[in-house]
Amino acid sequence: YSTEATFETKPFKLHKLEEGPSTSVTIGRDEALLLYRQMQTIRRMETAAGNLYKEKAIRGFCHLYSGQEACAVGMKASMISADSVITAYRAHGWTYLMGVSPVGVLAELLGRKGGCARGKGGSMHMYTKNFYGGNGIVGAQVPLGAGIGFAHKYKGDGGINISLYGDGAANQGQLFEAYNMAKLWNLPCIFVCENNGYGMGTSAERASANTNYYQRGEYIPGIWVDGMDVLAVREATRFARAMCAEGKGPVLLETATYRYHGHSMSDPGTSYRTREEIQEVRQSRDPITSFKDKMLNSNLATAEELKQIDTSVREEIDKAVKASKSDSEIGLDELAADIYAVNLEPVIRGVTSLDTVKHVNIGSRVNLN
Amino acid sequence: YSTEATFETKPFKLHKLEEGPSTSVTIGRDEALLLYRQMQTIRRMETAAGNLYKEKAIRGFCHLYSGQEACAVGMKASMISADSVITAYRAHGWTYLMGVSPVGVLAELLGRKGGCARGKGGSMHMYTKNFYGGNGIVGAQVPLGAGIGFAHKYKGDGGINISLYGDGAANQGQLFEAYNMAKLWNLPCIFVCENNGYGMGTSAERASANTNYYQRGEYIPGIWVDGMDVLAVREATRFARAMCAEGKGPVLLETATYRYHGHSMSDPGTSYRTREEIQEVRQSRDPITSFKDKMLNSNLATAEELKQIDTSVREEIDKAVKASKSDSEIGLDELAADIYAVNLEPVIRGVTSLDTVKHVNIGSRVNLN
Amino acid sequence: KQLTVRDALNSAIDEEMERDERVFLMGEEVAQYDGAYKISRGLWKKYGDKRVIDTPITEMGFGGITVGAAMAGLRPICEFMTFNFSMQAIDQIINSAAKTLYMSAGEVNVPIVIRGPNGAAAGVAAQHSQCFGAWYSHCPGLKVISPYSSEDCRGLLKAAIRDPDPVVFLENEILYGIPMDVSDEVMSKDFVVPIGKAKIERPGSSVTLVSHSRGVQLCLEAAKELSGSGVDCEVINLRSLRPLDMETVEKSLEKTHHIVTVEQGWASSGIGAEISARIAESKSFFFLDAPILRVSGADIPMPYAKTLEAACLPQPQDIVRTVKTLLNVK
Amino acid sequence: KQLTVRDALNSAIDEEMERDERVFLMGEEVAQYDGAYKISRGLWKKYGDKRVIDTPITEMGFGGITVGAAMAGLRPICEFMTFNFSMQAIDQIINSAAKTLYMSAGEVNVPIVIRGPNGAAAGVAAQHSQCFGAWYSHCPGLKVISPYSSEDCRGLLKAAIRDPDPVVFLENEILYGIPMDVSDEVMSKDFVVPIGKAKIERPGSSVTLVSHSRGVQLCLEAAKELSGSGVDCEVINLRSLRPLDMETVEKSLEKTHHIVTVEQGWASSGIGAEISARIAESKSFFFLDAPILRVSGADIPMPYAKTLEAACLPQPQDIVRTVKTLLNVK
Ligand SMILES: Cc1ncc(C[n+]2csc(CCOP(=O)(O)OP(=O)(O)O)c2C)c(N)n1
Ligand SMILES: Cc1ncc(C[n+]2csc(CCOP(=O)(O)OP(=O)(O)O)c2C)c(N)n1
Ligand SMILES: [Mg+2]
Ligand SMILES: [Mg+2]
Repeated sequence: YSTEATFETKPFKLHKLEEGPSTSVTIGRDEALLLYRQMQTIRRMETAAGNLYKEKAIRGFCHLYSGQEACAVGMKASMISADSVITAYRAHGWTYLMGVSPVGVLAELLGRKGGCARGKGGSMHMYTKNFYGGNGIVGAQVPLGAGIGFAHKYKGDGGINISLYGDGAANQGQLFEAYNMAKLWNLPCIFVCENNGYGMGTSAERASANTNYYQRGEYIPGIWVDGMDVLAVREATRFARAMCAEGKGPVLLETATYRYHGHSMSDPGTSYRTREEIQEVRQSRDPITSFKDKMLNSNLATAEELKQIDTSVREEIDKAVKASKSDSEIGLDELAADIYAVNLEPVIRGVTSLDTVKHVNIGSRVNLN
Repeated sequence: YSTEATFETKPFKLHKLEEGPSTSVTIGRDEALLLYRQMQTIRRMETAAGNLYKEKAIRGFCHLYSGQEACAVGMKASMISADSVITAYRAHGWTYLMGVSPVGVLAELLGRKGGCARGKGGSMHMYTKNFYGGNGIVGAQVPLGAGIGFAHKYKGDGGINISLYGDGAANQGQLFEAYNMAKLWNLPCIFVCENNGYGMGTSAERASANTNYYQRGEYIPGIWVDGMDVLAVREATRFARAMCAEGKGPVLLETATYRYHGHSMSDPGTSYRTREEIQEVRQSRDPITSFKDKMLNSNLATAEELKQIDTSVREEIDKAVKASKSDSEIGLDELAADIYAVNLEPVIRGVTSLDTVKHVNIGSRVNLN
Repeated sequence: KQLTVRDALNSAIDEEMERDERVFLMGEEVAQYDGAYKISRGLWKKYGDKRVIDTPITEMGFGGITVGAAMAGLRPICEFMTFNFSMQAIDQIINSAAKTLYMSAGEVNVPIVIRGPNGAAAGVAAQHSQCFGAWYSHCPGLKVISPYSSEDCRGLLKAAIRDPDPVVFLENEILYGIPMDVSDEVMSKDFVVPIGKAKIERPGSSVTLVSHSRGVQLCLEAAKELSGSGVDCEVINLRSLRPLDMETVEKSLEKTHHIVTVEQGWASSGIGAEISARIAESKSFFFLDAPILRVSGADIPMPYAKTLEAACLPQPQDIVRTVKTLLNVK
Repeated sequence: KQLTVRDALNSAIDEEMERDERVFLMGEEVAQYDGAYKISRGLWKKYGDKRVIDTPITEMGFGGITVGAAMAGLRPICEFMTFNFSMQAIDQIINSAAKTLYMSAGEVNVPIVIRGPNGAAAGVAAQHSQCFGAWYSHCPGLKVISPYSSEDCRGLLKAAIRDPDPVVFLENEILYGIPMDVSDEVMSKDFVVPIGKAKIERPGSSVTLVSHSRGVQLCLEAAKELSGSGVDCEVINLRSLRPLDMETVEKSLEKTHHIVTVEQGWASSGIGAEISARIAESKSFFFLDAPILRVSGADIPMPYAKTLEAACLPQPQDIVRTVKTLLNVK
């Protein structure tokens, strides 16, 4: 094996920056194996979720991250433990990376007790330490993220916040409000536009008067990065994180990526783009395949080793699916749990005035004291 | 007299434009006299309003336009009759220019029947043909204006819309949403940021990460114009209007201006800026004085003539004040008038279930059929 | 003849667009995608880019644009993908649409229809399940419609588009796919249902059930079951939440002497509350033989898990139980 | 001792900022301008840029920022210059603040206070006069306070800041300048008023008047006048709209057998409606000797002109008249 290897990323595009991240990136063998495993785990988990949706075991919406794995995995690789993340409803991958087990994710999708939100949140609403969801309202997570960044600065905890949003969300007015305050107050925030080309059925060109999302922070330095290259994302994040941490204020990243599935599982995803387009990306730019090739070509790992990872990931996810399926929903005794951190209602009204539900507290209410 | 004269404006600053308006502007004697009279009328009317407020005859808010006259008057000079305007609550000047008499404005301020909204709207809510208010919610008028522009295009009536907002409002997210759609759809809209340096007590620098408002339409061509020079505003508007009318989509103007009074009459306006600052502007950049000097120096008019205008304006406003004061409020029979264009409520509830108010229609409900 | 709620809405928009050039449809995915819930299927193909317009995901912006277009004389139909997202635009709906006619002393009316699915769908959790009936009907200047059937949807949407005032039109996603019987009259291009009038969906004598939207379906199911216990329910479909047709409700109550309100939204200052309060301050108060009971969504943000979700929404059984308690029937 | 409502609010914020480093105040003009209505007078001077923060006029943005900061462990006080502007941020208040604790199964609570003047001021017309009490109290996950007196404001704002849940705190501009008597206890740094408990401002036996915010003042004036006619009003100051202290209301009703609700907001699905409906579905229904009457803002967007404005808002005389009708007193 090589113990480390160096690769060349696609050139970064820069906005309001003299210098950008290095296009020459080096990675050690152990980290490479980790990133590979993480990407594969997300891919597998999403495939499992897709199947569970088709079995009608998952209800409502189910937005898969397949194709975009390099974005989250690359960013996570440059985060420190004090850092925080907030994203939209396409949240399964991040939930896993931030510390929730595949069972915690899949059971949530199935609405089961072992889900990271005990089945109350479902596909769009998952949380864990330093991970603030899983937000269902397009754009809303960005001011929230700026607020979390504000708290990092206020507390002086050394952390920074990463807020992610899509190319569709990039037009939301509240983003521009958040950019402005983040810049005025130099908040430690990385704003990340995951440009997967479509907001539901609307292509970026039809939704945005300027599709160079890395420029849209106006006065905020921006970087375009190949979102299919986990190492490029890792490097850009490292660079942006350092700027934030030095007190230089917010940075905006655009990660150029692609989603393989429809917007949500109920969208076939082929009315507004061709099957060929999807095929083309899968074949030529898949983040996992291309990283695998890099590892093999540079002797960071053998095919055998990677296959072993694949197998172990598959087993882990299969087991997680089984465990989640055999889990049960929480009982109705938890129906009115945790509406309030400290409940003051004498009773919680059920569907009639005759039915009252007892309020209890189960969660840890992290901001209680 | 000269029958016309040519002046040099301050240089325009341009954003996303190769060429800007001409800095050499020519005006005929008659038009010059008209613009002078319009500016003086607005100034006088606002002074009268300020006094009525101090007499407690005007209630609530009262936002004066004194100092900013050249913006509205210059723009109006380049509008055609099909064009429309929408602005914020600092609306008295525009209301007058769009066709409401000084009595119509002042009586509205006093809440009297002869007011252009029969006393129901007050200082912030005045309307007339092609003038859509008078809007009290910061920023809200800009998407509305884009919608009015949309209607011009849809109907093909040859008109364009002008939406005005302040430097404070310029940070509102909904503006960026409106910009984006206006550009995507090439709506005939001029967005005008009247930068008077302050949003209430907050200076532009403290509120905006980029105070070059003419650049903030990102992909929209922008022009900075000296908002204290009525001829510069007229020229910039002519230029922008032509672009819109040619189907080139929206244009953004920043008019650099100043407000002499506090934000509203209850704000002394001196805690966040110095009296000297105000004095300085009054003495060196007043839009009326400087235009007067231009006219005199170029022989467009004599001092005597201008004095005559001043006197006649003063008389007109004094008379309007008297007429407004002697007017009465509408009766309670109109309390529930025009809540609906076509009312379907059996009765309008008053302050108790015992009190019902009759719905009637008084206004013309321009979009009835 | 059967017609789904979806087709009822679709045909209503289609016919009104045909009838009036000023009518256009704007919203997210309404054009090329045929609507997120396919309500606008085929309309973009038929009417083209000018009149069926996809927007970016900027509710406040296109909310304002459609209101502005209405002020300037067009007849916009503004679709929110769901009413949950109307919160981003609610200032434009209330402050710009509802209040302008009054503020302008009757000059500038705002003929807009604001529509989309409202309230709980299935498995979409707390941020996507809210009912906005009570909020919008709180505000004078708006007309608020909450239809139940295909007939309602067709007739009321056509009426709403023709109406010169701002109309909030609250649909229900679960009902979209349901085929319902309609008469030939309903299929006529001239068919409109008057805004502000309730419909008695089932006449009865023992108790009045008053509801709107999908709640009506629940009431009808409950009524069926209750008829087995000898309880004869009168089911009122409110159709409009503002105006609220209290005449129909009170007349029914004066006959049955018992009333239960049914809604899917939260109870607190909800639609049932308003009906109850209007009864309690009117002369029909004296006709009451028992308290006025409300059946509503539980006072809980909507959970995702299936059994919990079901427990947060009224079921026909809950209505049955409530009626039995009210009437003291075993 | 006398204390104005303004000073009550100001001292409450000041003391809680002193007590807890995590508390900060953010909003438009709250810092260098000392607050548009001077509620934050002196606080920027005392606590500096870090903790008293002027924002651009971007409610949705700083609404979201303060909610996010609360999720991350701070204790923000978010001031809206008036609650009318909270509509721009209402999605963040409802979907991000109110629902997150439940959606996260009890993990992420949101300890934020959202405050500012609410409802009608004087002469500011339709866009600046709306009461949001009914809307916010409709939604589980929020606590909603609508204080009347200086005592309320001081004790409840302190309680709200210490509370770990999102609290909407609805002030009244007209009351800001009013000095009111307070006891020494109220001035203590440890003084808090429990959220969710109503206060009987005036005990009485003939009729219960239940109100909140400035409505309480109107009730007290009406009660004074009515006492001249031998009518002894019990006046209940709700203080909190969610939770709603029905125990106090019902106990009073069981004594007086008559009740009138008073609010400045619109009646439709308002606060009075909810109180009425709760009574009508409870056992206290059987104690009623007469209908439940509501006194409220007229169902009209607020006009500017003085006499019209007055006619849209309940006056003490309207309460007197209503009570007399209810009790059949001349
Ligand atoms: C305010 C709001 N409007 C509309 C929606 C419905 N919606 C959910 S996701 C989505 C598309 C978002 O696209 P993008 O931001 O590009 O993210 P992606 O799905 O591609 O990850 C839409 C329209 C919503 N959830 N919130
Ligand atoms: C959404 C909203 N937030 C706050 C206010 C209160 N407010 C009214 S005017 C104003 C300042 C606006 O400043 P700017 O846009 O610069 O306009 P100017 O007053 O200088 O003309 C503020 C904060 C409002 N009316 N609407
Ligand atoms: Mg996308
Ligand atoms: Mg300004």
